Amino acid sequence: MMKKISFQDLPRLFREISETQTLIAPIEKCGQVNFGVWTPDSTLRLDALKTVKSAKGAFFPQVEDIVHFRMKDKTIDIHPAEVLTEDFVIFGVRACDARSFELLDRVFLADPVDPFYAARRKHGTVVTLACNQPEETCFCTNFGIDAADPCGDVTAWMDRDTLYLRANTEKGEALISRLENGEEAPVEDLKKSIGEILKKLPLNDLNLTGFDGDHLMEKFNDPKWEELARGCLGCGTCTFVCPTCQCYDVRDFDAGENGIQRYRCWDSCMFSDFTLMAHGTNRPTQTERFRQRFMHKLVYFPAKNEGLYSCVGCGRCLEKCPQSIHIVNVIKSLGVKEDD
Amino acid sequence: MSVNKEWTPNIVAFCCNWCSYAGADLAGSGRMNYPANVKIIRIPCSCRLNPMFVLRAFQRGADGVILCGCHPGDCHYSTGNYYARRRMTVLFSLLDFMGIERGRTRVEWVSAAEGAKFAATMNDFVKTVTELGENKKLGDLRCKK
Amino acid sequence: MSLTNKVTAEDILRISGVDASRCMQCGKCSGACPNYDEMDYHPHQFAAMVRKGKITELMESKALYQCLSCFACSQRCPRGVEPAKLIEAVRLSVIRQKGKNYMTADALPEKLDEKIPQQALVSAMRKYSK
Amino acid sequence: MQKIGVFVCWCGSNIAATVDVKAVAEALKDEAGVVFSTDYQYMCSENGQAMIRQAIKDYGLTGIVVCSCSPRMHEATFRKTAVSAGLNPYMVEIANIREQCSWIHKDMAEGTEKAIVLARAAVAKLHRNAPLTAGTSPVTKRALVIGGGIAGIQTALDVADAGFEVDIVEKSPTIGGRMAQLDKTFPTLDCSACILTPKMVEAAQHEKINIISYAELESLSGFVGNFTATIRKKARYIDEDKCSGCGVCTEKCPSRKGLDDFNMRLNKRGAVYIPFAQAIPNVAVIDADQCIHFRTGKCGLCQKNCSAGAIDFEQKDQLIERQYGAIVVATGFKPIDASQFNEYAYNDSPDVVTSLEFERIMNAAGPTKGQLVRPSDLEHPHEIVFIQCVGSRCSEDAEKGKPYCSKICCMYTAKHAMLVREKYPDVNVHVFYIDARTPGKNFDEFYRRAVEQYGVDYIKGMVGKVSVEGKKLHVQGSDLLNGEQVHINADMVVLATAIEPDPTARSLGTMLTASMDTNDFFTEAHPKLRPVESPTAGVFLSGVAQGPKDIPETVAQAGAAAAKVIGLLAKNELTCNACVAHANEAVCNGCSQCERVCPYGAITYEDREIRTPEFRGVRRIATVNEAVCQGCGACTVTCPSGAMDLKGFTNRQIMSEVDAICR
Amino acid sequence: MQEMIVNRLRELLASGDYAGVIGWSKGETPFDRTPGLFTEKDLDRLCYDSFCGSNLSKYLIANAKDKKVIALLKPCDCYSFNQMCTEHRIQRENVYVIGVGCKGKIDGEKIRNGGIKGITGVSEEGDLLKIETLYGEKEISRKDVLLDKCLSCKGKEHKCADEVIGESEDTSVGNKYELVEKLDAMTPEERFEFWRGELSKCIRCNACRNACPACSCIKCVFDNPKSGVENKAAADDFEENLFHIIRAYHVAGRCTDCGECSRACPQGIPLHLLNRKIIKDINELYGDYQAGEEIGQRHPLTDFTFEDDEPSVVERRGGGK
Repeated sequence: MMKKISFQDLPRLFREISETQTLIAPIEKCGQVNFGVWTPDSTLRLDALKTVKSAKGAFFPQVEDIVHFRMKDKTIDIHPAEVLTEDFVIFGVRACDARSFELLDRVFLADPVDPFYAARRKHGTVVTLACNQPEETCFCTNFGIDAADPCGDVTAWMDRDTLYLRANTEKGEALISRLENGEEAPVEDLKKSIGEILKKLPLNDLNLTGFDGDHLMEKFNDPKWEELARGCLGCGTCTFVCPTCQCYDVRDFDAGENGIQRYRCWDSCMFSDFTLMAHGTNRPTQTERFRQRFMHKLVYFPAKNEGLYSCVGCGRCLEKCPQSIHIVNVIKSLGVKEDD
Repeated sequence: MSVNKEWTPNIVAFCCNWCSYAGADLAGSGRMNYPANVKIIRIPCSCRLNPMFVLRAFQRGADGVILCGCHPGDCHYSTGNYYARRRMTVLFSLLDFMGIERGRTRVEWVSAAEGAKFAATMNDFVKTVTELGENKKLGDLRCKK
Repeated sequence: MSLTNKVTAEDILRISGVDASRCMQCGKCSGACPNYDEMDYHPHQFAAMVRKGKITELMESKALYQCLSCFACSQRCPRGVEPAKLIEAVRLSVIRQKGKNYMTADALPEKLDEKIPQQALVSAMRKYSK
Repeated sequence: MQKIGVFVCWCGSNIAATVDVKAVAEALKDEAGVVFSTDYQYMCSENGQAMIRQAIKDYGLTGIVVCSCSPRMHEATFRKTAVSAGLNPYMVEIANIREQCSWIHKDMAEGTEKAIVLARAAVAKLHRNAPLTAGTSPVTKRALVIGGGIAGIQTALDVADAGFEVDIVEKSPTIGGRMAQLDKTFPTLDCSACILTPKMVEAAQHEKINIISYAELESLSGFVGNFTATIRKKARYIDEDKCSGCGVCTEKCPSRKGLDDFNMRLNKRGAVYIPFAQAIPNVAVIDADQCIHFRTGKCGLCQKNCSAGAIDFEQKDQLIERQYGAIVVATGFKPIDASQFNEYAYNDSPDVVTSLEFERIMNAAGPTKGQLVRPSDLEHPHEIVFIQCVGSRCSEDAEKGKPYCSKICCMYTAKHAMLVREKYPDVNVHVFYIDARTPGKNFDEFYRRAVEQYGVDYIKGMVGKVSVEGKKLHVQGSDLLNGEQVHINADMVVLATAIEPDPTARSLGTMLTASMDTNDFFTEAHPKLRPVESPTAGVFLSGVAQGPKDIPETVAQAGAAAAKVIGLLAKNELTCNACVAHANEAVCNGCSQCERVCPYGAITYEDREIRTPEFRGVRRIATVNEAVCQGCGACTVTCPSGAMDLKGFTNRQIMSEVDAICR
Repeated sequence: MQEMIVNRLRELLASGDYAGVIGWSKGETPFDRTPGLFTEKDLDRLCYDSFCGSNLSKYLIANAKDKKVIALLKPCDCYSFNQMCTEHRIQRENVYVIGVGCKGKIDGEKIRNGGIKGITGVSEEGDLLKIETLYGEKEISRKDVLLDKCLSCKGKEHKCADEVIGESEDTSVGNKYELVEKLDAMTPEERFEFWRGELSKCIRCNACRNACPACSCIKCVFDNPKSGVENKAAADDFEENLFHIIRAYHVAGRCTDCGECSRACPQGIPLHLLNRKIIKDINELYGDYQAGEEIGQRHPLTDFTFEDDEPSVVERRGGGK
């Protein structure tokens, strides 16, 4: 059942939600839009197509405590961190980010289940938002994502001054059931106009043929990696803005009297100390690290997940890489050429 | 041991081995009083003070950091304190630029003969930092008691 | 002569910019002085007496007006004391006392001496008469 | 993981009165790594040390923390204790709970709490300590003495007598220096040449001494025990080995325009000359600027007349490179230029002379054969005025002159006055002085003899002006004691000019990285306790190069410097400072920033083969010369990658202390 | 200009003396300019135009190690190049520097932030940019979308070029310390809030550091587990401050003010202001100094004079309240 709410009334709805649970939404801070906890003072930016960081942080935060140790005399107290027990809502997730949650589920909810991630997924309600104005860097269509009708517990559409919402799950239903009923027609119109634009996106027709487990060694040994990676600075921008990157590192912080805090934090396969072991690193050059990232997204992951690519075409890496090196370059360079 | 008492600042004093550490010793031999919350770390020369140590101290709960070294011209290594002087000037200015209270950092030249100056400097620095209150801007929440 | 204001060594230091305590009493100033014999106090004594605060004696001395301000003493002084400036400072202290007129045109002829430069007399008149 | 023992000292009641030492020892027991903790009345006592040794053995301690007085007091003691129990001396940390705790706090609770924190900081640091071994470097058993005056000669003789090779580098054609120019010496009035020349000969004949005359230090590298010097031996155009010093060439030389430096340029000499009769080496030298052969290509009379065939117009400067273990600076002095003091008419009359010129005039081997005559007309003078402190004791900001007392002038002036009066009782001698400074054995007696026995007219006061009046010099000065101005019509005026370091000292100081004061005297390592050492290790100071002094003092200091040199050369190797900087080659960028701030030039770079998991190949790496590094740490902070660290005070050690103190 | 450059490169590469050219190629979107090493056969991919804003000097560390290469450097990039030569990170003799003319580079981000979305093509017509988008054509003045670093342009001179191709223009506008001064004039509380706001956006992607030509350490202290301060993510506000303070301090005296840190930052943090504050301090306290002006300079923090100000000068000088 379609529901609706005018933009004018949106703050009221947000206030209501935030009274009982944490509400996460795209918020502008110091000129940049990122998902953050909404408060009545926040600058809500539902119009922003791409937050700098993806929405994955709501379920897989950049830094997260996992356990605490404390020396007492000469014994050690161990306190595992508590998993989330409170509900929250993440509002305004775009289709690409929404798909990324499914990809992350395959990692974190597979055995052994990650309790922290699982708890967040259980308590989180995802409200997605259709993309009225997709951009030239968007290429989600290649991965079967419909930016006109994203998934999630609730799907929302912005039309002039009204937000239309449709619950897709019980969690979603519970969130919006009290809203006024809305019409289907404007939404259908929106879907149609978005669909038109989506068809015109310049990066629509990426040829992903050959990016699969069968061609693993062929891709791995492709001589083009070196030149592709030459400009790579080895920073973690692409991985940290990426909705599907899921690597993390586990670190300890010695807080003196307060004991030792063990936490996990996002890691990047672009970093020189990624999977660093006692003997050193197994990917000593940036080319190898670079190859790892794309082999994972385009070959290893689909090989293990029924052909599902670990990329949702959000295009953040296209916009944010300081040297304009990204997955589209890789797909085009290593992939099958149209005229082949 | 620490019974409920009013807040006092935690001060880290880096002292060069040749002048200021000896100056602090002289303050001790002269039984000159300065607050117990000043704790001295011995470094070979004021030029050994890495800005990292200053920030580390603030992170771990220091409310003020002071560097004491030989008077310019008297450095045991002849030039160390000249480098320290520039380094600390640039660092302090940067901290100030980031909004950290100016009074929390200080450099003072104390010779081995200046026990009284050492004690007076510490008393004054503790007073300044006490007025500034707790270091909230550069602390690490994880290290707070 | 009665002085209306007490002049101290600090006043002289302030006026002259000369630190008399730097004097080591070598006497080179007095050795260089061309009018030594006419003076009751000699350049090196100015330095010594200013240091001791005996300004009143100097202010009442004849030497103040015997000094030619030729600056030989200042030029020779190895320690930068510049006695000529000290003497000048004492002189100025006298002038700054109120109500005194030290030199009149009537007194001029008896002071005339072929060895004294005309210019010295002119500047003396300018300074010491009202 | 370290096994740490903590030893809390009471220091009688010095610590125990304001610090609950038992509570400290008890609290430290809970620290990670601490396996033993105790307290004792006097840890530094033999019993206390025995307790530490026992605990090291019983508990297999890997390191100890002593909570006691300042490490400046007993760190060395406890390090020795640790060594005797088999521990590395650098596995000892001292928590200063006396000077920096018990003595400054009155409240027991406060003092105890602070003592615990200080002890914890020491434990935290100790966890990061590593055993350190001081490196060693070999010692080249040869000394270089720069300057062949009495200071250099004496140092060389003393060092050579101890059995070490010594090279004397002398910039003029002969050794002997200023002392060779003197007539008599105070206060004994014995003949300067008579006591100096035997020493010169002794040096020349000493099998361990090698005199390199007419030579200067060109460059120097290396460090204590291992200096490499390049010495430029200037071409003297005479083959030293062939020349017999017969002097025929000097007589035959037709050029007579050169001024005789040895005689203070009071007379002329030939273009080929031997500085003085007892010169060592007794070899001629050709002054190329004066020599007709060098100017016109003709003449060559000397060559024709030299039976030894020693004249070599083709001779070139020669560079000698040699290793030394120690360097002694004995560059001496020169009198300041008197021409800047024209109030004494130095520029206007040849009869106004400096004391050193007067010395030559009085010398039997001098230009007047020891006859006291006026330089202008060679007539016998009747009135002589001596002026003291010419250019000495001037204020720091004076346009001319030196701020210091030149120390020797009072005495040599008394000597001159006395000599004149003794030889020529008809001559009236007046001395203008500011203060007569005569501290020294038999010095004041000497001065009094001049006044009382020889009737020298001492006038307290200074000369204001000397003017030339006909053949006379009109001296106008003040007599401060009598309160009068004095006018003397003198025949001669002698200026006791200040002495200043030899002009070559400044550049030498730079070459040796030996520090100097604003007057260009070399600075001693400590003004009281290390007066003959330069702060630069391996460089020693002898004679006036360090500050004004007379002959006996110079000889004494020369001997002291020699003793220091012998002490150094007697070692086969030097133990270096153990707390030195070290560059971690795995992360060194080779960026040269550390090199720029090192005050000792201890850091050099080398292309080194690196094998890390990330990198294999050759990289530019900083290398610290451990024999030179003094451990200041300037390099460690300038290193952005943290490759440069200081042993004993590593980044992590200091940060551990910070953590412990702040926690 | 691109044609002139490519023709000249063809000549140079034909000599066989050089392993390639460090330059840019065009990418997928209209703004993408990717650095690469180009050999004779792929010179046609090389591109030099108004979007080549990135500073390529740092690539010479890795790419001119044991071979000779040609580098295309803009006037501002030359300072970084010289500084790295000073620090022996680049062997000067291994690089043939072609100074390429620069009249200011365009910031794609600024065009997007100006509300122009779905950009599919950009063309330059004099001072005007014509922009094709999915939603129609737009126009924007070139001056309005220059990279921030171009607004504090250091001039048109190439300080290290072996030869220069093309004209340059000084695009500096106004006082480059304007923002620093504005911050200086605030109260410490305001300054603290400003930096907290900005730095709280930091995601520790290290783009600033890795793009920075002064941050050329083989291993950064923050990546080195043995340094005791290694840190992968800011788990506390302090660590955000620490990273950026120490980074600014480590490049103090060496930073040429090339602006790559701010250009690279995905969160738009004005990191260059920290460096610029230090530069301003150094200039005012120790005399004007431009890092990278020439090879072999001794930077002010590895130097001193006896008369330097005491650190307490910080309390007296500058604005602030």
